[in-house]
Amino acid sequence: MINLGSYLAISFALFVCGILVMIARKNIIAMLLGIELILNASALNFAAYTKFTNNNLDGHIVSLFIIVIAAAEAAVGLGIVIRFFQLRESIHIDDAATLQN
Amino acid sequence: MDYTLSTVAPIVLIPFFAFVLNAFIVKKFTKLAVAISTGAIFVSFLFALRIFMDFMNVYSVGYYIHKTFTWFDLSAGSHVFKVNMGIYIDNMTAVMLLMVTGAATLIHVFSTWYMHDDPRFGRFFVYLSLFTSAMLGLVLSDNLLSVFIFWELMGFCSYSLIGFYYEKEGAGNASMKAFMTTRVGDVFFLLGILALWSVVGNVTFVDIYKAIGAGAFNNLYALGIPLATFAGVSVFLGTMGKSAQVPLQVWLPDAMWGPTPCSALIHAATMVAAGVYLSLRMYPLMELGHMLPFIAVIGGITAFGAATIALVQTDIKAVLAYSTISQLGYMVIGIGVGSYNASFMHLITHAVFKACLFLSAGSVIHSIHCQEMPQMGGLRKKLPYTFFAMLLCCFAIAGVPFFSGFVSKDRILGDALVLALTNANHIYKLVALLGFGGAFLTAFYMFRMLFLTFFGEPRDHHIYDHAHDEHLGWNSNVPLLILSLFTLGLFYSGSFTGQGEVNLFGSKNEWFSTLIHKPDATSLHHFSEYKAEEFGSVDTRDKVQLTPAVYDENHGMSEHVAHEIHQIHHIGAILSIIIAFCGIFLAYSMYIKKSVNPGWWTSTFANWTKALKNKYYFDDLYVGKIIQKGLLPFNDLLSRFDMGFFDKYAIDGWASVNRWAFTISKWFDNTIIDSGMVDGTGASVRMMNVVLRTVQSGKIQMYFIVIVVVLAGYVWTLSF
Amino acid sequence: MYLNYLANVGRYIPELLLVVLMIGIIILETTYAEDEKNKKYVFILTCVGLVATFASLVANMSGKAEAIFSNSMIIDPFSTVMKMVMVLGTLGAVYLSTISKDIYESLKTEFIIMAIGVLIGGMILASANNMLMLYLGIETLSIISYVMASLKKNDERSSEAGLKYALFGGVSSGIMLFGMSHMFGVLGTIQFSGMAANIAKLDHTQMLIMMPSFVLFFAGIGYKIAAVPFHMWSPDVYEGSPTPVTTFFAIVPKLAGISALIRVTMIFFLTPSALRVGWVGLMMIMAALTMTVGNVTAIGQKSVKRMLAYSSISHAGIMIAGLVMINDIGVRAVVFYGITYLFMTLVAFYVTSIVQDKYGNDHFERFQGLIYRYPFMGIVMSVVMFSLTGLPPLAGFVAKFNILNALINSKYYSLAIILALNSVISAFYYLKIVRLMTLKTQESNEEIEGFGFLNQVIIIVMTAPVLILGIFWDSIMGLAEGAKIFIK
Amino acid sequence: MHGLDLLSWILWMPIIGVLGVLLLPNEKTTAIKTWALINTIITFALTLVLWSKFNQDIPGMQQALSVRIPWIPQFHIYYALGVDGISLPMILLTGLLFMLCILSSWTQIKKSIKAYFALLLLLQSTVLGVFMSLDFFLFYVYWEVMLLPMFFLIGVWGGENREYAAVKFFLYTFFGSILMLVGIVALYYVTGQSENSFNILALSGGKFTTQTLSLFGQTVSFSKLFFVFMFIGFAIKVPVFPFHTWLPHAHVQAPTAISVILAGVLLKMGTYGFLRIAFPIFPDSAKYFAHAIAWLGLINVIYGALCAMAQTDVKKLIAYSSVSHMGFVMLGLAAMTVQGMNGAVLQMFNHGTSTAMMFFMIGIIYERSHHRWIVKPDGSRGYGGLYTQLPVYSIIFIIGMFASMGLPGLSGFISEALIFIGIYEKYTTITVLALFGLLIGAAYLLWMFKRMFFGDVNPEIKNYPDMTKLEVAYMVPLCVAVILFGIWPSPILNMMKASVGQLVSLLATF
Repeated sequence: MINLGSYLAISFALFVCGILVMIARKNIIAMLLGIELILNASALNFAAYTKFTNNNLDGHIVSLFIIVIAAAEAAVGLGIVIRFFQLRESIHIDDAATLQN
Repeated sequence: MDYTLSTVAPIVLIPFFAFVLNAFIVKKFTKLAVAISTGAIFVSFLFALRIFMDFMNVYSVGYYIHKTFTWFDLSAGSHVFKVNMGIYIDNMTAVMLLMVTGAATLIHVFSTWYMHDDPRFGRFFVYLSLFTSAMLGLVLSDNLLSVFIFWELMGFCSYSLIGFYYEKEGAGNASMKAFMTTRVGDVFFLLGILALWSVVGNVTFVDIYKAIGAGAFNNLYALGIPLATFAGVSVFLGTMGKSAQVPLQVWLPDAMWGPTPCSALIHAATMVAAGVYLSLRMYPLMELGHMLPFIAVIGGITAFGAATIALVQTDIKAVLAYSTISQLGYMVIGIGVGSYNASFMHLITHAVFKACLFLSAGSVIHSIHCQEMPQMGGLRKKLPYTFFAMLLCCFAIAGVPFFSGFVSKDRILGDALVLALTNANHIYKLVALLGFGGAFLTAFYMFRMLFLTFFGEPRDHHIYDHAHDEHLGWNSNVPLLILSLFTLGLFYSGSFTGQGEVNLFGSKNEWFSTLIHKPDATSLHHFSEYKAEEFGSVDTRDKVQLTPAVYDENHGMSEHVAHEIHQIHHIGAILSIIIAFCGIFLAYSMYIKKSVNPGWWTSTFANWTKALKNKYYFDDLYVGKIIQKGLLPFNDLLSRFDMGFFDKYAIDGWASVNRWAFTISKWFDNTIIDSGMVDGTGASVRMMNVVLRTVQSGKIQMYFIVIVVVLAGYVWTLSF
Repeated sequence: MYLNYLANVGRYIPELLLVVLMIGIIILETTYAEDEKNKKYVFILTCVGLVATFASLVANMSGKAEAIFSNSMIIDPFSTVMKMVMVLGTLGAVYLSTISKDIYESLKTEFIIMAIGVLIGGMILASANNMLMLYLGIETLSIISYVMASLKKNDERSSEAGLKYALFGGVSSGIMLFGMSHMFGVLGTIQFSGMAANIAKLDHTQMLIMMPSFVLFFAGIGYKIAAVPFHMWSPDVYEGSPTPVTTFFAIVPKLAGISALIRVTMIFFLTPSALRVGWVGLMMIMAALTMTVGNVTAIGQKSVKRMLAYSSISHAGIMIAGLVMINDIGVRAVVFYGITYLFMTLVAFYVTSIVQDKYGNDHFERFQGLIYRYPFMGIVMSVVMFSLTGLPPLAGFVAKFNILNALINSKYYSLAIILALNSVISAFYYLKIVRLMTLKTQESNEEIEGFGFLNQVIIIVMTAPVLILGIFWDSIMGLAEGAKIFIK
Repeated sequence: MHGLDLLSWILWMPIIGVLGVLLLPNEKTTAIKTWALINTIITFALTLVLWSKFNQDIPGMQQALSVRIPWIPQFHIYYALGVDGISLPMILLTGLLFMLCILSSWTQIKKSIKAYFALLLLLQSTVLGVFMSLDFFLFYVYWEVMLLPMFFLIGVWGGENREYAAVKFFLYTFFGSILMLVGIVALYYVTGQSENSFNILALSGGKFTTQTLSLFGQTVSFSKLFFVFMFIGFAIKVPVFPFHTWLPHAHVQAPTAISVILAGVLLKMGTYGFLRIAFPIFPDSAKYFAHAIAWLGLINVIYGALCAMAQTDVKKLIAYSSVSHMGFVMLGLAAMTVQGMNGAVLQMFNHGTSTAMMFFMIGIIYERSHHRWIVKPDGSRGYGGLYTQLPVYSIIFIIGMFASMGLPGLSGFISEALIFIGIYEKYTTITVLALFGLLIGAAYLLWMFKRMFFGDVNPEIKNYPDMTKLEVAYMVPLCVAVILFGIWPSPILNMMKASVGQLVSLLATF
């Protein structure tokens, strides 16, 4: 029986995975994907909560918006990554460490 | 007569205004300035004489003048605090005034001759005026605070006068030494003033006497010491500084750096006298504080020790300087053994003959431009008047009968002897011993000086031949002769021997011991009805009311006791006469008859001689050890600590603390988080997930880790 | 019934104006791109538009506070004042961009366009009344900011800054969103007012969920206002991106974030609750950390721009400190602080940017003996530095005084003392610049063209408030006083 | 009407001077100097008028002269000025010293004259503001604003190590005063943000004996905590022992006129702060900490004197002597008796004149020699034989030196004597130890004097001219003050005694 708990568990797993990707992967594209994971985790949360506890549409709306914005963010992010790649011939995150205090 | 601003104040103010005026005009009109100072002091002498005469007319122990005015007043609301200044004249003051003004006048006159060729002729008189006015102010003061003020002013004057030849390095040292050494005493004197103030509420002499009489000091303590003793010791330390008692005597010999007349002033009339005068004024306090034995011993040591040092001095002024210290020692002994009047008398007599001696020495130096006795000799023919004056003074200081020194010193020694024989406290025996020994030495070294200077054959013919002959001159040697005249005993005792057999001034004989009122415990109650008057108000007391003083053979003691005392006094007198003549004879046989060879003594007691020549190593101890080795290095250390350590690390440290924080945080970022945490997480991740093989760190990922960790931390703290 | 969505669109004119302006400029740009002199027109148009927006905001001030678009937005004096400040900041940044050499001529229009975009986002954020609008505001703000950060196409550092900003922003907004989702789940609505109402009825387990979710939620806003530990992007981004952009970032997103934070705090935690305690504690730690870390790190910097970046972090910390007592005095203080902060930051960045343009870099040494070359600039810069230090009678002091005031009013003595000591630490590096400018003689006599008259005039005009607000701050205090939060 | 009252005139006259200086063109240096001089003379004249209007029987503030105009109504901040017996001597001193400083700067300042005089006048206004303001906020503003001109005056016109000194001075004082600010605001709220919450007079009287507050978790007494804060704030200015190290730097680096102002007036702001604010507002804590303050004062006296003795830079020596002398003031304050307090205030005034003399004299000789070594680092003597070479200079120097040494008949003595009389009743041990300060004080001054003035003429100083007419002109007033108030202190004492008495009786009730 699928209940709220399982949804939350999945979303939490997604969230953790996203964070771990952000932390551990060195490939920038992969990191952008990590962001997607995190966003999706919350989107899933919104949907699940709406379904099981709250009987209003807020959650659905929010998750829709999340999808849109995730797309926009990914677009911008990729653009920047491309620019970065043009300049450095690399999408390795460690090459983005010239700004040091 | 009424004692108001117009009759007393001029004694101080005329010389002071002379000083102020001269300070401005001295550069242009030197001669005028000199004339003004000398005239000023002479005028104040006349005023003093007037007062003295008045007191002699009244001739009563209880006669006094006490005028006060408010200097400043801090009373506000419930708090009452006002500081009064005023004049207090009793017989003692009257005599002091006469002595100071008289001696000062003669010294001024002499200086017009002595300093005449000096480039800073005028300036010297400026200082002299300030100096004398300060001393007069001190004598007239009715309270310790103003005493202290003038006392310090004198310190300043002596500083300027000793450093008068400021291009000489030595003068600078000497003047600083003089000021600092006396300053040590002064500071304690101030402490004493504070202590008295805290009890009495002001520091007027009379009020202090009243307080003591009323037992206000009973079971009061300061720092665990009985307050009377505390205050007494502090005040007496002031005396020790100014009157050059051991161990603060070091400055007085160096005071010779000043011109000779100013030495005369310092040694005779003003500076050193002030110290003893203070102790005399504070006698009740000393008595109350049970300090008399202590004082007596200090005096004894000073009297004897200084005399021994004088033995080996070859500089004529040095001999006189040490004789001064030793004579001051006698005065202090006098205070210590309770012979108040005699001590005071010795102050006066000594002032006179010591002034005379210094002026004579000055005249000698002026004529031969040399101070070393070994190079003198036979000057008797060249300087007859000076020789005559000096001879009389030597008799006086040696304590030959019919001379003032005998009258005063003999009484001090007599009283010392009395205490030595009768008093339970055996310390007085030592005091008496030192006293008589000192008397012997005094006689010896004074005549040694006399013989070396004036007798025998000239040892340095070059100097001798260039010495110009002395002619009688109103300002060159007349002052000496006048002073030497007053070395006769009868001016002080009214009789030649000083034992009151011969009635010279009718009933006025023994006026010193009759008029001067010894404020000891038994007689303090006299002061209970003393009262001060506002300045300017006419003195209304009808002097006829005052009971004239009469000379009491027994000093108020019972016939029997007085008889015993007199017995001892006579013994003492005879003893001191014998001693004096022994000393003179020894000197005679050494330096005239040459029957005894001084060289043998010096060679036999070589170490002693060395010690004496080095003044018992006091200077080495103070300057060499304490200051050079102790104080200055400590100061260096302290200032190094202050700027080099405290400021650098403790204060500027705070600036660098921030930098540390900055660097540490950086190091934290790079080392701990980067390598440690990132790789650590990486390891855990590797175990978790095989997909992530090689784990590297990137700066931004480090950021994420920090965020995650912090968030976790927050979550943890907030929710559990 | 449907139309009443648009009933009070009149209160929304400023934002709409900006959108129109943005579109207009885009059209202008795309049509006359190659024509050189339309740059001028673009600039003029922007100025006109922004001034118009400002005017309409002023108009809004007079109207009563109300919630529009079915409570999704709130137009209240507070948000309006913050918007005004943001508009002014944008105006300043836009002018700086036109004179700065740090942006390629060809991209200046783009900068303007994006700046307006960010401004819109900020305005949404300032008056957001539900989670969605908040999220939209933050994203609008961020996404455009990423591009702005990497505006220097051919500069590695710039693009790297953009990259970092993007990744960081993505993660933190994601985290925030995750927190939001749980809050929504527990509280059952995304309307702030509704959520606030429901907080009271939570049981223990729900509380256990709420606490972490609030923390996560705070991460999003905290990253916008660069509160420690979400600040690490900001020095890099500030340094990497062109100076006008840095200026812009230092003002608009920060203030937007602050205003959002204020609104959230005021709505959720006005009534005492277990959450409030936690939140206030979070805020206090955050404020203390942000101040201290910002200041301490600023000391070691070599580049003035970077130093200003860190100092702006510490100022954010001070503003957060104005929130811990959740009352109007605090809000008033923060609003006033925002206003003064705007002018001080603008002037500081202007001078820095111009110096940087003259000398190629903005290291401290470049400022040596500035006062002997440009007395006015030197004086102005020192004034601003002293003001940032918090020395009377300058605006910075009054602002700090107000924050202290609010803190001590609610008995937060410890935080007050930390704040006080922090301003001493800040004196270290602010004085450093003043010292270099005034006490040192210039290191090189190389001849370089001056600031330019107009620029000097503008800078002095912008400094005037710093002086005036220091002495006659009564009226502005009145304005800030009026900037009450409207809760519906 | 408000704008035209005397205090405001005195306060704003220097600002008028600043504007005038700024309007004058750069190169018209004489015009600038003359204008500044005239301005300061007018200010001084106005302060004298103030003295003439001053009714010395009124213990509190002179109602006739007070000003109180709202400044920030919603915070109850007022532009409130007033003068009483404690501030009047300081105001007079300020008026006098700045006038003389303009004269001394006449020839000594060579670079960017316009800025210098503008800042100097600004400084005067701020200092006057500190001494006049009755509104705590206003006081704080003036207290802080004073830092800016000082920072630049030391930093731009100072010696070789000036920047360090300037920054140090700034940070030190800023640190102290920021803590004071916390105290001010705290008071504002403890008094319930009422009409009088920033009104120093209304605050004073020991209204805060019972309040407590929690700081980092501990519960501490309100009064004690903020007394300590304000103590630190003021102690740094005085400076009291652990906070004194900025003084030598600042003094040594600052130009002559600024050292004079620093030692003559600015140090007094610290002790004035105690008298006007810390003691009246927290009398209970003042009483509580009195013994500690006395010990600190003692440390100042001894420590400063000993450090001074080791100095070979004569200006540094005098700087340390100021530390020592301000220690006496602290002792007088700690005594909290009518003698001690009056002595302290009198000492503030007298130290102002005497130490100003010393710094002026050092500046004058520095003009000639361009170094200040008593003994040069290589061990050779820096001066020597000045007495022979510059007689007039030496005489005036002697007066100043003995005045600061506390020779009776010169101003220093009476104040020190009063302080001692005051402190003896309370703390005998401290008195005994402090007296050694007098001893050492005499020692280092005389030693310096001996090394500089006695002995044969050092060939280096052969060609030094004696004091010029201008220099004599600005030394004479100080000599007169030093001697006059040494012989006849009543004018100053009568000025202050009522107010001081009031303060003492306030302290006595706790």
